[in-house]
Amino acid sequence: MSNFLACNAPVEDGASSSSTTIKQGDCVIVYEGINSMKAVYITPKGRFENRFGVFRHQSWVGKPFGSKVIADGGGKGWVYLLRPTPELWTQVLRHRTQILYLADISMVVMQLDLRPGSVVLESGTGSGSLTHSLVRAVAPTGHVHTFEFHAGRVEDAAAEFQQHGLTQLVTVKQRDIMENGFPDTLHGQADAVFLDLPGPWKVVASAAACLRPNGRFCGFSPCIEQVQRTSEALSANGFTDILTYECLLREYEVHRETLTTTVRLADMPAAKRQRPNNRAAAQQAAEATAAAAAEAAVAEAEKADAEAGAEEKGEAEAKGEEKAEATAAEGEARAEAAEVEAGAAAGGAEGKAKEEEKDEGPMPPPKRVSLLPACVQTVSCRPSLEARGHTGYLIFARKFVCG
Amino acid sequence: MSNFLACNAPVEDGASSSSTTIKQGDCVIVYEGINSMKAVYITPKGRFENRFGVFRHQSWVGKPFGSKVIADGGGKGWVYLLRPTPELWTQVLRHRTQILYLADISMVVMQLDLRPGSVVLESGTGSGSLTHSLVRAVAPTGHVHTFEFHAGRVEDAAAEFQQHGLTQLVTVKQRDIMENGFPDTLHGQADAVFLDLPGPWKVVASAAACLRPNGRFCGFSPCIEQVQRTSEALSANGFTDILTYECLLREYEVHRETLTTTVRLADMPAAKRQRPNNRAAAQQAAEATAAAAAEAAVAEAEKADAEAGAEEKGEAEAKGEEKAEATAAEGEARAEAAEVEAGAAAGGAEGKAKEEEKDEGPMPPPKRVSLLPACVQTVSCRPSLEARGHTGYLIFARKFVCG
Amino acid sequence: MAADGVICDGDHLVLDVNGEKLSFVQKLKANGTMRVGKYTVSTAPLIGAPFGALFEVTADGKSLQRVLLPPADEITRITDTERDNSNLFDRNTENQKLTQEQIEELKKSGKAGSEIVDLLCSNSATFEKKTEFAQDKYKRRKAKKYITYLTPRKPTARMISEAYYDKCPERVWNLRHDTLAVMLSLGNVAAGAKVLVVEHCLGLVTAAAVERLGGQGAVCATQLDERAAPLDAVRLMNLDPQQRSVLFTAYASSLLKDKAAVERCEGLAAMTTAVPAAAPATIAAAAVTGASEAAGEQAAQADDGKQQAEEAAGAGGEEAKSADAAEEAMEVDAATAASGSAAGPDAGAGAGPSAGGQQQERQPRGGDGRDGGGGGYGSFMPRPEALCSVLVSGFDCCLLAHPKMHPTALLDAIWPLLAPSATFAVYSPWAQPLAEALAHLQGSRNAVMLQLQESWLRPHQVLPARTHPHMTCSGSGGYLLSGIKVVPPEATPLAAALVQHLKSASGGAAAGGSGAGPAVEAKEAAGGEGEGQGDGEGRGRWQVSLWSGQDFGSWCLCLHVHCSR
Amino acid sequence: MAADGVICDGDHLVLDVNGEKLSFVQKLKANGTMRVGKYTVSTAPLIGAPFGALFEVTADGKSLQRVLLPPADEITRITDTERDNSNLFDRNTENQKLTQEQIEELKKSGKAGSEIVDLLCSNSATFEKKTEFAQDKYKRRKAKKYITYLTPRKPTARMISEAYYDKCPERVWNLRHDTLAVMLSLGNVAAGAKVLVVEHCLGLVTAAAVERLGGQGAVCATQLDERAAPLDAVRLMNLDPQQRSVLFTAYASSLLKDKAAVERCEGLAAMTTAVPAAAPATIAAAAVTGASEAAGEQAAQADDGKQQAEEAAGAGGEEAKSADAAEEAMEVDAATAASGSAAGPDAGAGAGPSAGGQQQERQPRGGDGRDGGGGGYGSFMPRPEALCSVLVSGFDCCLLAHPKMHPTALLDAIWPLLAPSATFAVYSPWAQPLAEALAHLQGSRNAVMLQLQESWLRPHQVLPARTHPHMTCSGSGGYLLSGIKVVPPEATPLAAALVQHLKSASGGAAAGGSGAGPAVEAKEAAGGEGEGQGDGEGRGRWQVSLWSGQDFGSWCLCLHVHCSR
Repeated sequence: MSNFLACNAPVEDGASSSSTTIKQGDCVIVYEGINSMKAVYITPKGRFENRFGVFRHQSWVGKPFGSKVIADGGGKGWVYLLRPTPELWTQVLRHRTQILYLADISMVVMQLDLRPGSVVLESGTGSGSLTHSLVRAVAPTGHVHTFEFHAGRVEDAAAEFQQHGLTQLVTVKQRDIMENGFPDTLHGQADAVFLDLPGPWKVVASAAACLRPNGRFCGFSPCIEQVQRTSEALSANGFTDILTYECLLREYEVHRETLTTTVRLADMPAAKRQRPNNRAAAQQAAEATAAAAAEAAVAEAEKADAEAGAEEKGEAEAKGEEKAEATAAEGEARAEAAEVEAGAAAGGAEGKAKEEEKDEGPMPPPKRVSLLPACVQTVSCRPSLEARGHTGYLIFARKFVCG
Repeated sequence: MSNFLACNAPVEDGASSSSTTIKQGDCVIVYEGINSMKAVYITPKGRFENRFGVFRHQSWVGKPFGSKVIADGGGKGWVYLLRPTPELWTQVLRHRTQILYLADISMVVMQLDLRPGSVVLESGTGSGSLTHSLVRAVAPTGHVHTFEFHAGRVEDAAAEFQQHGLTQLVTVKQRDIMENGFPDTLHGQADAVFLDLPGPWKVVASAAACLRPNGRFCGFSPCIEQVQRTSEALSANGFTDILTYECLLREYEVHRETLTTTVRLADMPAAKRQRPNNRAAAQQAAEATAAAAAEAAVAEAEKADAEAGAEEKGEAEAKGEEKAEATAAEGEARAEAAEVEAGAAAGGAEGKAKEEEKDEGPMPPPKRVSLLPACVQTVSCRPSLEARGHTGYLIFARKFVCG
Repeated sequence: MAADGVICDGDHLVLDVNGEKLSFVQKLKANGTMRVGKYTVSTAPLIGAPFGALFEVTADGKSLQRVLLPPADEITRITDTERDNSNLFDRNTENQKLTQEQIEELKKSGKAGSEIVDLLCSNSATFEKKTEFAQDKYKRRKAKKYITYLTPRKPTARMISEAYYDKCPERVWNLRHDTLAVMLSLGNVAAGAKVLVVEHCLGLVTAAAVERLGGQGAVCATQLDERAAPLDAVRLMNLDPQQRSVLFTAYASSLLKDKAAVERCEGLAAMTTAVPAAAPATIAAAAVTGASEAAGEQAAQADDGKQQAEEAAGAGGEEAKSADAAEEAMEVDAATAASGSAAGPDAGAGAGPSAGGQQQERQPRGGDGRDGGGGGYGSFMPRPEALCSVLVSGFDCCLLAHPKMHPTALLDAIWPLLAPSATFAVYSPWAQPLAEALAHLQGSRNAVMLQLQESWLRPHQVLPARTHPHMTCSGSGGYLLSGIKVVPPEATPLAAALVQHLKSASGGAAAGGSGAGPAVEAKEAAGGEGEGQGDGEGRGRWQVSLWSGQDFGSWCLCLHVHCSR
Repeated sequence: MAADGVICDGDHLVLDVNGEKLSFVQKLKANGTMRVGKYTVSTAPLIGAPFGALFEVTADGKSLQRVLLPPADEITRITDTERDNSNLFDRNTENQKLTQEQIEELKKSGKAGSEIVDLLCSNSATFEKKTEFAQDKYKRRKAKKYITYLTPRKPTARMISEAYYDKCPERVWNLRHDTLAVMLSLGNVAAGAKVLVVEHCLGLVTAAAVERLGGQGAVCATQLDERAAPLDAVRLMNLDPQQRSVLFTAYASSLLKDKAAVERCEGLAAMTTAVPAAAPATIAAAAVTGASEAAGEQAAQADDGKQQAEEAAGAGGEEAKSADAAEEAMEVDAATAASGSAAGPDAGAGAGPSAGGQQQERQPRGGDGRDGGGGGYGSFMPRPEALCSVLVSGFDCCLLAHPKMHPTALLDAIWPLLAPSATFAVYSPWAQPLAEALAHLQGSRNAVMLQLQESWLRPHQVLPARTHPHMTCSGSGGYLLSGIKVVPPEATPLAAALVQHLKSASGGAAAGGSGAGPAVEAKEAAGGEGEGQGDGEGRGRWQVSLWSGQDFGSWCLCLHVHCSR
C-alpha cells in the first residue's frame, strides 16, 4: 500500500503524522525543476543520484513530503520531495503511448460525472496517465476497469497500479476492445465509459450495453472525421446530449519588466552625452552608492550573495527548461530592483553628489526621485510562445433514459 | 468623388486642409458609442436626428473629421464625426448577407499579398464589407472585380461604390460564379482570387485560369467539409502551399478594480463594529473631509459635476451598448479614486481628527496613509465573456509556378 | 438502475430546457407547478422518474409528457448556430399547406410538438424536394419553434457550475466548468483530502470539493471577515448526511490562532489533548457562521454593487408568484437573505456576533435540512477529529477563488495552514493579480510547480456536412495559478517546521484567550528571508506584509513603510 | 507574367525550405552559393526564375533543379504533426528491400529525392498492403527524409514577418503576421496615408506600412532617443525608388518642435512659408539618423540583454564562412552593426551627432542602395512637401510597436502629431500596459472606438481522414490597443485645435533655435482637463506627465509630485 491516494492514508490519525512523512515503499516525486522530475520508490538501500549529488533514500524517510533535501556528504545539490499526485505522475511517467494531459483529463473526469463509488470503463489503458485520475475520482468505493490491446503495456500498467497501492480500485486486462467490445459481464454495470481508440465508433454499441441509463460516454479522437463517425454511431445507439469539445490549457510566462515612461529629447547633444542610457545611469548610480545606502540595500545584497552561491544549481536548472527562464528572469529583475532601490535611497543623501558629478552642466539640484520617472517596474505576463495547438476532440454523450 | 480613400484626396496640398475637413458629399461616420454608429452623406439641406437632438449637416461642413459636435439649438446632445474607413464601414453597413469581420478581412488582405496595383477577383460581393478593404489595398492603381449572384445586391453595392468615389477601382457584376466561373476575359489577369460561396470547390478551376503564376487564392467556408472538398480541388488544379487557418479577434474588457490586501480578524466584535467595511470607511472619511481637502479634490469634483451634467447622455449611451459599461465603470472608478485621493490628502492634516473620532479606542495616531493598505487599485483586463467562437475557415493557396 | 437515481419529493433539481437553458428547482413539491420555458407545468410527472429522463411539454403548454424513446430526429438538443452559407439563394419559398389557424388548432389540441413538426414537414410542398441536409435544417428550425423538451438533472457540481455560468457568470466571477475541473485536478481534491476553500463564487468551489470527497476527508469553507463563506451551491445539491459531514466553516483568523495554540504545546504527542483546549475559538467562530450567514452574505452583496441588490429586490417582488419560483430560484435565495435582516452593510455588521452573544444566535437557517439528518445547513460545526487533523497536519489541498482579495495577500494569509507538499490552485478572472502572486511566490522559494494557466474551451457542432466550432462561445473561463508548497531543509521535522511557521506568523503576541486578537505580520520565516514582527496593538484585522513592495502596485511602498517601520 | 516578377541579381530573397523553414538571402549573387537546409548549393539557377518557383535539391546535395510541374504527391509542404493514433498496433514492421547502402548509393547518384521516395515505396514489402492513408503517411515520412524543396520568395512584409516570427520571435516582440495584418487594418494604412510609426520590431511595422502605401503618402519612422528607428525589414525588401520615397526618419522631439513652430505662425495660409524656416530641426535630425543608426541599434541591443549580443557575437564568428551568409543573414546584419562602431552604450552615444558635426557623418550605409536610384538607405530625408503636409495636417495613421515604452507615455508624447480622426494601433506582447493606456485614454475623452484585442490564429491540417488543427502552434501573437483620435467641440477650426494642442504641449518655452530644447509637459489641454506647464529648465528630455497617477503603478505618485510641483 503506497501513498498515492489520500483515502488510503489513515485520515483520522491525528496523533501521528505518518501519512504526511516519507516511509519505505512510498512513491516520491523528486523535483529538480518544473520540467525535471522523477518518480522514486523508497527502498532501504536505495540511492538517488543526479548531477548535483547523491541522496540515500534512508535519509529521506521521516521527512515530510514537500521537504527540500540536501545531497549527502555536504554537496551543494538539493531537490524537493513531493507527494505524488496524478498530475505529477503524468509528468514523470514512462510514455508507452501518447498520453492525455491536464486539460483533457480534467474535462473527462468532470464531464463523466465521476465521484467516489462510480464504476468506469476505459480503453485503452495506454500509459496509465488518465487511469490514475480516474482512480482518484472513484476511490475509495468505486472501480476502474481498464483494457489494453498490447500485452506489454498491460503488464507495465498492472505493475504500476500494484506499486501505487491501487489494486483494489482498478483492474487492467488485455483485450481488443475495437474487435470484441467490453466483456458481457460488465453489461449494465458502468456509470461511465471512456474510449481513446482509433475507431471509437466501433465500440459505441458495446459502451451502450455497459452503461446504465443516464450513464456518460466520452470518446477522445485527434481527427474530426473520427468525431463525425462516432457522433453518428452515438445517435444510432440511443445516446443523447452529444457534445463535442476541444479544451486546452494556455500557459502564461511571468516576468518582471521595466517599461520606459519618458520620451527623451534626443537631438540635444549635450544632454545626450551625459545621459547615454537611463537604465545604465541608474545602475551606475546604484552601484556607486551601494555602500552608502546600507540600510536599504544590505538585506538585498545578502540575498544576491545567496543567489550567487546557488548559481551552479540555477545554471543547471536552466538547461532544457523553458520555465526556468522565468526564475532566472525573476532573479535578474530582483537584482535590478535592488539596484533601483539602492539608487533611490542613495539619491536621497550621499548619492546626490555622485549624481551631480555625472550630470555636469546647468542642472537643477536633483530631487530624491530624480531617477525614477524614467521607468516603471511591473510584473508582466503573456502566453507562452510555444503552445500545444491541439490534442484531440472530446465527444461526450449521455445514455438515453428509456426505462 | 467622396472621401473614402486617402489616395483620392490631394495629398500634397499642404496649403489647405480641405481633405481633412468635412465637405458636401462626404461620407461621415456619426459616432454615438462603440456600438452605435451611422453613416451619413453630407447634403446641403441634410439633417441628422437622434434621441439627443437635431444636427444640420451644414453646421458640420468645414469642421475637421474627428470633431465632437453639439446638437443645434443648444441641446445637450453631441456626437463625434469620424472619417470613414473600411473598418468603420463594416460596423455601419446595411447587412444584405452575413459579412466578414476584421480578423478575417485583415488576414485575407495580408495573405493575398494585395498591394497598390494588384488585380483581385471576389465572389460574392455580398454586403460589400470585404470589397471596401480590397479596394483600399489595391488603390490607386489596382482593380477589384467583384461578382454577385443576386441582382438587388449588385445594384446596392454599385450605388455604394459610386457614392464612395470608388468606381475607378472596383467593378461589380451580376454573375453566377459557381455555375459559370469567372469571365474568360479575366483569364491570366488576376493576382488574387477570393471566394465566399457555398461551393468554392466548383470555382477552383476557373480561379486557376484567372490567376497568374504565383497568384494567391483564398476561400472562406464556415464548415470543415467545404474546406476538405476545396483543398482536394486545389491540389487537383495546380495549387500549392495549401494552408487552412482560422482567425478570430479576442476582445478584452478594461475596468478599474479595487483588490483587498488585508485579511481581517473578523471574530473580534469590537473592532468589527467600528470598521464595518474598509471601503465604506474610506469613503466616509473622504466625504467628510472633502471640503477640507480642497486643493486636491476641487479639480476632481468639477469633473464629477461635468459628468453629472452629461448624465443624460451617459445613460442613453449605456442602453444596448456593452462597451459603454466600461465607460460607466471607469467613471465610477474615477470617482472612487478621487475619494481615495481626497481621503489621503485629508488624512494628512484636517482629516486626522475626523478619522480618530471614528477609530475611537487606543489607536496610535494614524499616519497619512492609514487607510490605504486595505486595498490596491488596479486597471484590470479580461477577455469579454461573450465572444465570437467561429466565423469560418480561410483556405489559402498559391498557384504553382510552371513556366 | 439509472446512474443518478430517481427524483424524490423535496429534491433539488436543475432543469435543462432544450439542452440550451438551465434553471434551478429547490425542494421539488410533488403537487406543485414549475416554469419550463414560457410554460407553467405540473411537477407531478417528475416524482419517481429517473434523473436525466426526457419530458416534452404538451402542445397546450400545460403538462409534461414523458418521452421514453430517443426522438427519431435526434434533436433533443436544438442548436441554432448556422452561419447562413447560402448567400446566393433566397429561401423564403416555402409552401406550407397548413394555415396559421390550423397550426394553432393543432397546438391547442394537446398534440406533442414533435407531431406538429411532422405534420408541417408532410404539408410542406417543398420539403420532399429538399436535400437531406436541408430537410434536417428545416426540421430543426420547426422543432425549435414547436417543441419544448425538458430534462430534469441531478444538481451535481458540474450542472450547477454550468447553470451559474449560463445564468449569472459575473456572480461566480466567470469561473467556467472546465476551469473548475482543472482547479480540482491541480488541487488534487479526492476522497480523504483535507481541503481549505476560500471563495466568493456562490459556494461553487466548496460544493465541488464536497462532491469529490464523497464523505471522506474535510472541506473547510473559510471566511476572512464578517461575510460568511458562501454555500449557495452546496445547498442546491442533494447531499446525504455522510457526504455533508466533511464540510465545516471557520474563520481564517480562528484557524490561525488555534494552529498557533496547538503548536505552542510542541511535541506531536501532546496535541490530541491540546486540541480541545485550543479548539473553542474555531468552533465558536464556526457556530456563528450559520447565524450571521444571511446577514453577512447580504453585506457582501451590498458591497459588490448595485446590480445584485437590484436582482434581489426584483426577485423579492416576484416572490409572491410561486409559480415562478423555480425559474427564479437563485434570485429568490438572495431575496430570502435580504429579508432575513435589515439591508445594508451596517446591518450585516450589527448582526454579527458579540463576545457574549454568540450562542443564542445559532439557529440553523429554517428548513434547509431537507432530510432531517445531521445538523441543518446553518451549522457546519467542525467535527473535533477533523479539526484536529487539519490543525496538526495542515490542509493538503487549497482552493482559492476570491478574486476581490489580492491573491498575494490571500496566499500569505492562509499559508501557515497548509501542509508541506500541499497542492494549491487560485482562481481569478484577471491574469495580472495572479501573475503578481506567482512572481511573489517565485521570489519566496516556498512553492514549486508554479503555473499560470488559462483554460480554453471550444464546443463544436458536428452535423453531416455542417461541422464547425460554435459560432458564439464563452470568451473566457478565467485564469488559474497553481503550485505546491515546499519547506526549507533546516525545518526537517514537521512539527518544527510548523512551529517555526507559527512563531513567525504570530510574533510575540499572547495566546488568543482574550477577545482582541493580535495584529500580526504573516511574514514567512521560511528561507531565512523574512523576520516576524508584531505590533502588539489590538487592531481588528490581520496585516499581511509584503515580501516585495512591487507586487501591489502604487500603494505598496507606502504600505511597506507604514507596516514595518 | 508571374504575380511577383522574376529574380534578379542583387535581389533580396526569402528562402522557403520544405514549407517549414524560412531564411533570408541579401543581395543575391548570380555566381554565389547559399545554404539550403543542410546543403550548400549554387545560386545560379535562381537568376531569371520567377519568384515562387519550386526547386529541389539534387540528391547529391550540391545543386538545385527546377521543378516545373506540381509534385504528383502534393507534398511540397511536408508537415509532421500527427498524433500517433494507432496506439494499438506496432508499426516497426516495414520490410524495405533496399539496403541502407543502396539508398546511399542512390543519393550520391544525384537522383532527385522524389525518385528515391518512389523507389522506397515500390521496394517496400508492405506498401501495397497499406491503406491509402497509410501509404500517404509513409510517403510523407520518407519525403521528409529524402527530399528538400526550395521556394525563393519575394521578401514582402508578410514573408519577412513570418520569417522573423519563425526565427527570432523575441526580437519582434512576438508580433505575428496576423496581428500585424489587423494592425494595418485598424490603422487604415493605404496609399496616400500619412503614417507615423514608432517601433522596436526590426522595422517590420515600418516595412509593412511602406509596402501598403505603394509610393503615395508618407511613412515617418520616428525615433524617440538616440537609438535610430529600426529599418532592418525595410532593407530586406526589394523596394523601387518610388516606393521608398514615402519613407523618412525623424526625431519625435523635432517633429513636435517643428509642429509648434508651424503653429506659432498661426493662420493656415502662412504655413507653407513657415515650414522651410521651421523644418531644419527635423531634417537635421533625420540626416543624423543614418549615421548614428548602426551605433544606435547596437546600443539598443546591448540594452536588450545578453541574448542578442551573444547572437551577434556568434554570427560574427561565422561571418568568414560566406556560404552560411544566407542562413545567417539576420545575425550577420547585427554583427555588421556591431563592427560599425565600438560596442557598448557609451560608444553609441559617442557616435551620436554633436551640434556642429552633423553633416560630415551623413554617409549612407555602404552599398544598401541596390539600384542606385534615390538616396541610399542611410539618409531618409523627408521630402519638404511630405514634411509640410504632416506638420500642417497631422498624421492620419499611427502605428506604435515599441513595447518597452509604456504605451500611455508613448501615446501622450506623439498625440499632438496626430490629426483629428486619426486611427491608431498600439502593439504589445502584454495586455496589462495596453489596458492601462486604454483606461487612460478613456478618461481623457480624446479618443473613441477604443478596443483591446488579441489576435488568435489556428492553422489546420486538412488531409483525408486526418483533419485537425495543428498539434503545436504559436501561443500568442500579442495584443493590440486601437482607437480614433477626436477633438472637443470648442476647437472647431482645425488650425485652432492644433494651436491649442501645441501651445499646451510646448508650454511657454522659446522656439527651438538654441541647442537646448525645452522640457515640456505634453499634457493634453483638450477636454479642459489639463493645463499645460513648462518648467523652462534645459533638461535633455521630454517629461510626459500623467493624467492619472494610477496608470503607471508604483512610481507614478512620486513622478507626479516631482513633475508638477
